[in-house]
Amino acid sequence: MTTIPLPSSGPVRDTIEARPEGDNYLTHTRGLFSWIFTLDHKRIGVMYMWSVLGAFLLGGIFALLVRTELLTPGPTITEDANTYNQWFTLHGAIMVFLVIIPSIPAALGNIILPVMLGAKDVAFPRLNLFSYYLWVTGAILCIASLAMGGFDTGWTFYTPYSTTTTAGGVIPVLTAAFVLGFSSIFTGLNFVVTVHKLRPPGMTWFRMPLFLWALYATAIIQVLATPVLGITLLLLIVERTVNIGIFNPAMGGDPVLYQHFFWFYSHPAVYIMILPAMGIISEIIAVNSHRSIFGYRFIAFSSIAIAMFSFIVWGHHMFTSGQSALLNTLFSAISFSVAIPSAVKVFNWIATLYKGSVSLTTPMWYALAFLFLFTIGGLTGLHLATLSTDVHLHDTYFVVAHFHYVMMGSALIAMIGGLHHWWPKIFGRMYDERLGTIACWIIFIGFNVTFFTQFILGAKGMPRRYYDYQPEFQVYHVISTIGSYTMAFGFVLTAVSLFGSFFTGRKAPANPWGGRSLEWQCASPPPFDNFAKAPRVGDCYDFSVVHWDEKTGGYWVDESADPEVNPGAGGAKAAH
Amino acid sequence: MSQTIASTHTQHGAEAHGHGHDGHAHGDHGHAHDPNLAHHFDSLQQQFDSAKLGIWLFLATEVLFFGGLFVAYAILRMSHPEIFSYASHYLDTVMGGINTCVLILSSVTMAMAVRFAQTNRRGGLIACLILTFMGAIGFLIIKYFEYSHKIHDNLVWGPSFYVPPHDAEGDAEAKMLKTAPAAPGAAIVVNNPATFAIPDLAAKPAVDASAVKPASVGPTGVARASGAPAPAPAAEPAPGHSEEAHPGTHLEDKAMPPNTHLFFAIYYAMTGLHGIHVVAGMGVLAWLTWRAIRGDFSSKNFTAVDTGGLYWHIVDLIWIFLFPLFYLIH
Amino acid sequence: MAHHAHHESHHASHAGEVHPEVGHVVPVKYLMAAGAALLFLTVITVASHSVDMGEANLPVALFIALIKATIVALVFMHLRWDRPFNLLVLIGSIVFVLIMLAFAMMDVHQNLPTMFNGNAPEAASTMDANAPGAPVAQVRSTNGGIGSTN
Amino acid sequence: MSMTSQIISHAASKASALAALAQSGAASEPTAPTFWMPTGASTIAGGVDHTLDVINWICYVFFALILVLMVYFVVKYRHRKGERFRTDFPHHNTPLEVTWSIIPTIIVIGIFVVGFRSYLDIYTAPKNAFDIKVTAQKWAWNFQYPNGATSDDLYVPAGRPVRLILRSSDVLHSLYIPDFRVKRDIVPGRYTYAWFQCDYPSGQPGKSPRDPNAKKVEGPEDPAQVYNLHCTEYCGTGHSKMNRYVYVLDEASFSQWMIDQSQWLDKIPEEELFFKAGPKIFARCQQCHSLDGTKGIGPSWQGIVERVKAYPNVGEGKKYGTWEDYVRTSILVPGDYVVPTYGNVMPSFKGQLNDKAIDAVIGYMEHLSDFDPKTGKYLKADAAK
Repeated sequence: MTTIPLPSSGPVRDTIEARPEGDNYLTHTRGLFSWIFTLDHKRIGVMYMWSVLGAFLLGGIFALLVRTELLTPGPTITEDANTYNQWFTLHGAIMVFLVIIPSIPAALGNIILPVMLGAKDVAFPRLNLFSYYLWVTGAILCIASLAMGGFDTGWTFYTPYSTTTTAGGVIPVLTAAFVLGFSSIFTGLNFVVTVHKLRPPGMTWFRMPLFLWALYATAIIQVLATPVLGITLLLLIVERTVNIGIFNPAMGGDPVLYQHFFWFYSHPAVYIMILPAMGIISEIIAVNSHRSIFGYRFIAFSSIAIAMFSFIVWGHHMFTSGQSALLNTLFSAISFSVAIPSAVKVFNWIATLYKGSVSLTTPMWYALAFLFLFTIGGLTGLHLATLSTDVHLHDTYFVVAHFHYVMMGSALIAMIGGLHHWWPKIFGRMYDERLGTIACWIIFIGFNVTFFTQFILGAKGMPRRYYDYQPEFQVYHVISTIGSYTMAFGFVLTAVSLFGSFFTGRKAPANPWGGRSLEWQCASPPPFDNFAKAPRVGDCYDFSVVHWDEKTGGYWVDESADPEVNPGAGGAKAAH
Repeated sequence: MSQTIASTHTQHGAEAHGHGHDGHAHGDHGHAHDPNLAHHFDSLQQQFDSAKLGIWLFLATEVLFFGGLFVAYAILRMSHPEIFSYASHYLDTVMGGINTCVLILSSVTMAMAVRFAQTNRRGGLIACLILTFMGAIGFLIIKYFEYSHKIHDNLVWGPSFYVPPHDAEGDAEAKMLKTAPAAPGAAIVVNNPATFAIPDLAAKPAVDASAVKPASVGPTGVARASGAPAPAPAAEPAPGHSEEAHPGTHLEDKAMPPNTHLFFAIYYAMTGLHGIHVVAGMGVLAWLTWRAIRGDFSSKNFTAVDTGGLYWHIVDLIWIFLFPLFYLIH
Repeated sequence: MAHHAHHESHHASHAGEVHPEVGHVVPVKYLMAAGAALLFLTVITVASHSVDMGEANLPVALFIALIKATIVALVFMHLRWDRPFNLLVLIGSIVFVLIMLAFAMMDVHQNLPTMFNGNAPEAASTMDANAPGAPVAQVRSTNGGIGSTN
Repeated sequence: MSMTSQIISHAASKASALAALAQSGAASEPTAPTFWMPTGASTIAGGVDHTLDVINWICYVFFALILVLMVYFVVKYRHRKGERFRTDFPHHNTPLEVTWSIIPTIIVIGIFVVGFRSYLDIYTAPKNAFDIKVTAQKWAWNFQYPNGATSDDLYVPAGRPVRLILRSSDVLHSLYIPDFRVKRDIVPGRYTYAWFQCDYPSGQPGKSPRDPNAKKVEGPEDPAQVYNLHCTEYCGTGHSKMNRYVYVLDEASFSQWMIDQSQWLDKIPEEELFFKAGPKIFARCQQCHSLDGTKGIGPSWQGIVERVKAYPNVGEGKKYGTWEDYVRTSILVPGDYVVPTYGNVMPSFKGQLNDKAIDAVIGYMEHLSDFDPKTGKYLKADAAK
């Protein structure tokens, strides 16, 4: 990878002051239409962010309804088991398809990726906007399905139940998931091309921040796995409308084939959720411990490794589902292989703290919470990848707890951490860090109370998706519900601290945390085309040239001292 | 790869300021020094490579999209081999073969079209695009004849495959099957008062096994058990009305293996989806032709033709596999 | 930069022709040859169908289809001259389809003995009540029901 | 614990348990519930629990390790604004990273092997297994024994391997007995199998845990006597109601029970069917149908006779000659005429209820006024005596 020598002119802070005061992507053009028809990746990202957060609120409400219903065995707030079934189905479908999958790549990724990469925009801005409106369509269809009788299939839409249930909202929600799938595909496609083709000179593969590596790996999964979901849902719709019978055992079809299809997408989808989260954590930990991330290449490669492995382990969702013993064994063996790159990442993050200079900012607290929760989520994965124990634990609350630790405790916590990390960059305002940290703690505690009890419930044999349960389980359910209320309160506090920043927050400096990657080199909020001059790319994890600046209340990067940018400078630093 | 980018990379800090409203900053006429270069690209090469990679990734998604159906096909053929070897004979190999050739020829013209665009031959480009379009139409016409013939012979997917056509029973049944899923009847939620006045026939959910049978079968089946009057006709096709039910010849064929409808299910699923792609391709071709006539394309700006062409070729490529898998089973 | 190398060679081959600064122009003779080959192979496939090779028919047909696909991809779709990564994308997608195919088929193959045509008794009876040849439960319920003593 | 005391108290059971020991090698005593796991009452439970313990301990160790290091580093290398950043840190350390890639690899291989070995026990049923046919449907279980007897709860002989042959008559279900560590999905269109062996009898022969007439399913007198059986694959409204009990009887009393169970209906004279058999069969229907007019998944049975007679298609020369004809039809072919506003969700009972059973149901409907709509108790019981 040879790179052309770059003209070195003064410190990069020039780029920050290089444009009129107050001219940024938020203010550059005005009016509603300048948002609706915008092609600026940052604005699209912001629209995504608000929409996803809205969906998160909705899904959260359903979660609370479910938890409240489970306070007592038998009826609590609804007499009708079917209503309960619709609640947990909606909670699952909304959280998976509308929230977690688009949350990091489409919302934060859209805002940050091009800036971090040093590009002016993503490769296909129109496609980007289109994918956002696909998301909106999907969301509307999802809500519409409620009006049309709701759906009680569980978010997995297992046949033949999903094709025979009398609930009227099934077809709309299938269509919704189908459309959302394409929204996700186009985002991924955009990111792959952007990372491949829009890297500025000097931004070689191994200078890319790890968040970009993670997004790249995610994008590959989105492009390769999601179409299979598309065709599966299409077949399901056809099955339900014109009775085609491919999944219908009554007509010689094969319901287990549906499960193969579904999990061929939905297992990789789990990594669509977690990989970008890992990327964010790499960023937050590196930036807040102000030292080079430990074992950069191992982390980068482990992302790709996880992405590739994720396609050949889907069968571990089907150990009890009539899948052949041989395949169970194969899938179990391969599933364990995913554990290794994940473990490597965790160790590297821990090692990054070693001899670092750790400042406990709000994002950092979220990152530490992530480490705690992801470790539990990952380790309990071992129980479920193991054949004999999975037979006992499958489809019990143990599984529920496990994937909440991974999807929510890891993916969503990381998403919120990332939100706090880049909030000043996105909106140019600092939030109340004390309140943010308290909220983080409350969420963290509430989360563990909610879901750790569910591990016990599951191991004791409480099946999932139960409206009614044996009295002896009640105590666990009560604890769990209390935890969920705590968590909800924590999220409210988070919202307060973030929205408060618009009113009481001080103006954010360009680089509040002392980051080194490119997004910290342009103003906050960034100008609409990100960089006045093509940025000069240094080692994004070399913090020796980052200095605290009292007058801006932030950090600044002395680019000229970085030998990789400015060979003249005699900065003493180990090259790697 | 980044080497290429580096070498073709041009610094243009100054122009970057030049953009006013980001709405048209991205348009085909975004850039000060080259109308074909969008503002966020640095060189035509970079823009072209991005477009190519983009369309190829899209084609990859198409491959996986159809891939799902190919897997379904493989599974069904594996669990019911007899069906495939039996039912394949109902397909018209000649028509299939002709269609294959039509698609191949249209691919050739498409490739030529790209070439003409690259070499500034507007006339040739328009001619080839139109030829390709004709190819698409030809393909669909032949497909139409194939489909209509099969549907007339009652060679369709699902339960209606077994419904003797052209008699009251069959029509009623077919009608029910058509309406049932779409009707709000399928939308009945227990305890949903909104659906009170719906006729019970439509009230049956789409794929419920019992919705699948002619209305008369149920009671007769039971009546026999409880010694009530003999079954109504048309439950089993009596010899009398099997003559007039001529189209459904396969129903009289005792050699027909169980579940034969599955072959036609997957047949219509795959060829149908492919057909939809052909229609979409026609849309693309029409758009390209229009732009070509408007004179948008030149050796400097032919990416649209190129990518559209790639899409058309993948449609052809998929058919190349569909043809032997359905028409040529021994 | 293999890409540009080809570029030069074609400048040589057809002089006096406008050439784009990006992309690659495929010479007419290649396109025509490819088209002819495809038509010819189609004929071959149909022919091979008429001779009974037993189990071999399917693989043969698929092999020919594979060749045809390769021709389309390399010539019509420019992959022969395009950036290698685009080829990788295509191959990659096919590989993933094959992975899915392999595992799914392995599973069904193992499970074939446990499967029976038609679903539950009532579904089966429903279906075979419809017409001859409709799926019939090969393994029937011997369930006498409550009170039966046999 | 109660399990063992139970066993000691029943000499008969104990004796047969020992007999069981004799014929099937080492018997595994039910294990006490732990913090994580419930009682392990089957022979395979030991292996599963062992595997779980192994994994748990690995998890504890790694979790503790990571947590301690994290906290320690964060505290030790805490940075305050203004301070210069440390620069004495290592950028990477390949040997170390390779090590902590290899150690997890070895560990997971180990876990896989342990899990696989115990899985083989779960998967492969012994040759001499006692077969029980299981049909799952929305939302009830039907267990059928070699002599044709059927039951709603699962009764199994102690001390010999039992193989369940699972089949679904509508959608996916999954049979799960936590205390046996047994779970298997029930897939329509194919057979699936599960097996277990429980060496120690529980519960008392023939003594039903609950009043079959009861509207709500109550637990047995002594919970320790029975094991729970759940459906764990989501199957709709009644999913969480697909819970039954498993009774492990010693060989002698089990075979006796089978005989009684297979004949109970035949023993009842026609005229007593409706109040002896009717309520018992209704136990299968009460998931969806009520007696007191409350609208369930299906229409209530209260006043059903009059309602049905009023149907347009019931009556002389109509589709159904008599109301009995209609009821019989809707039991065997439910989709044939669906009462408006109700979905077509009822499974067919063809092959599960024979003519006599259906007559019992019809009689039950006819005399419904003689039963307490809440409890389903027969009010004229003494009069009948």
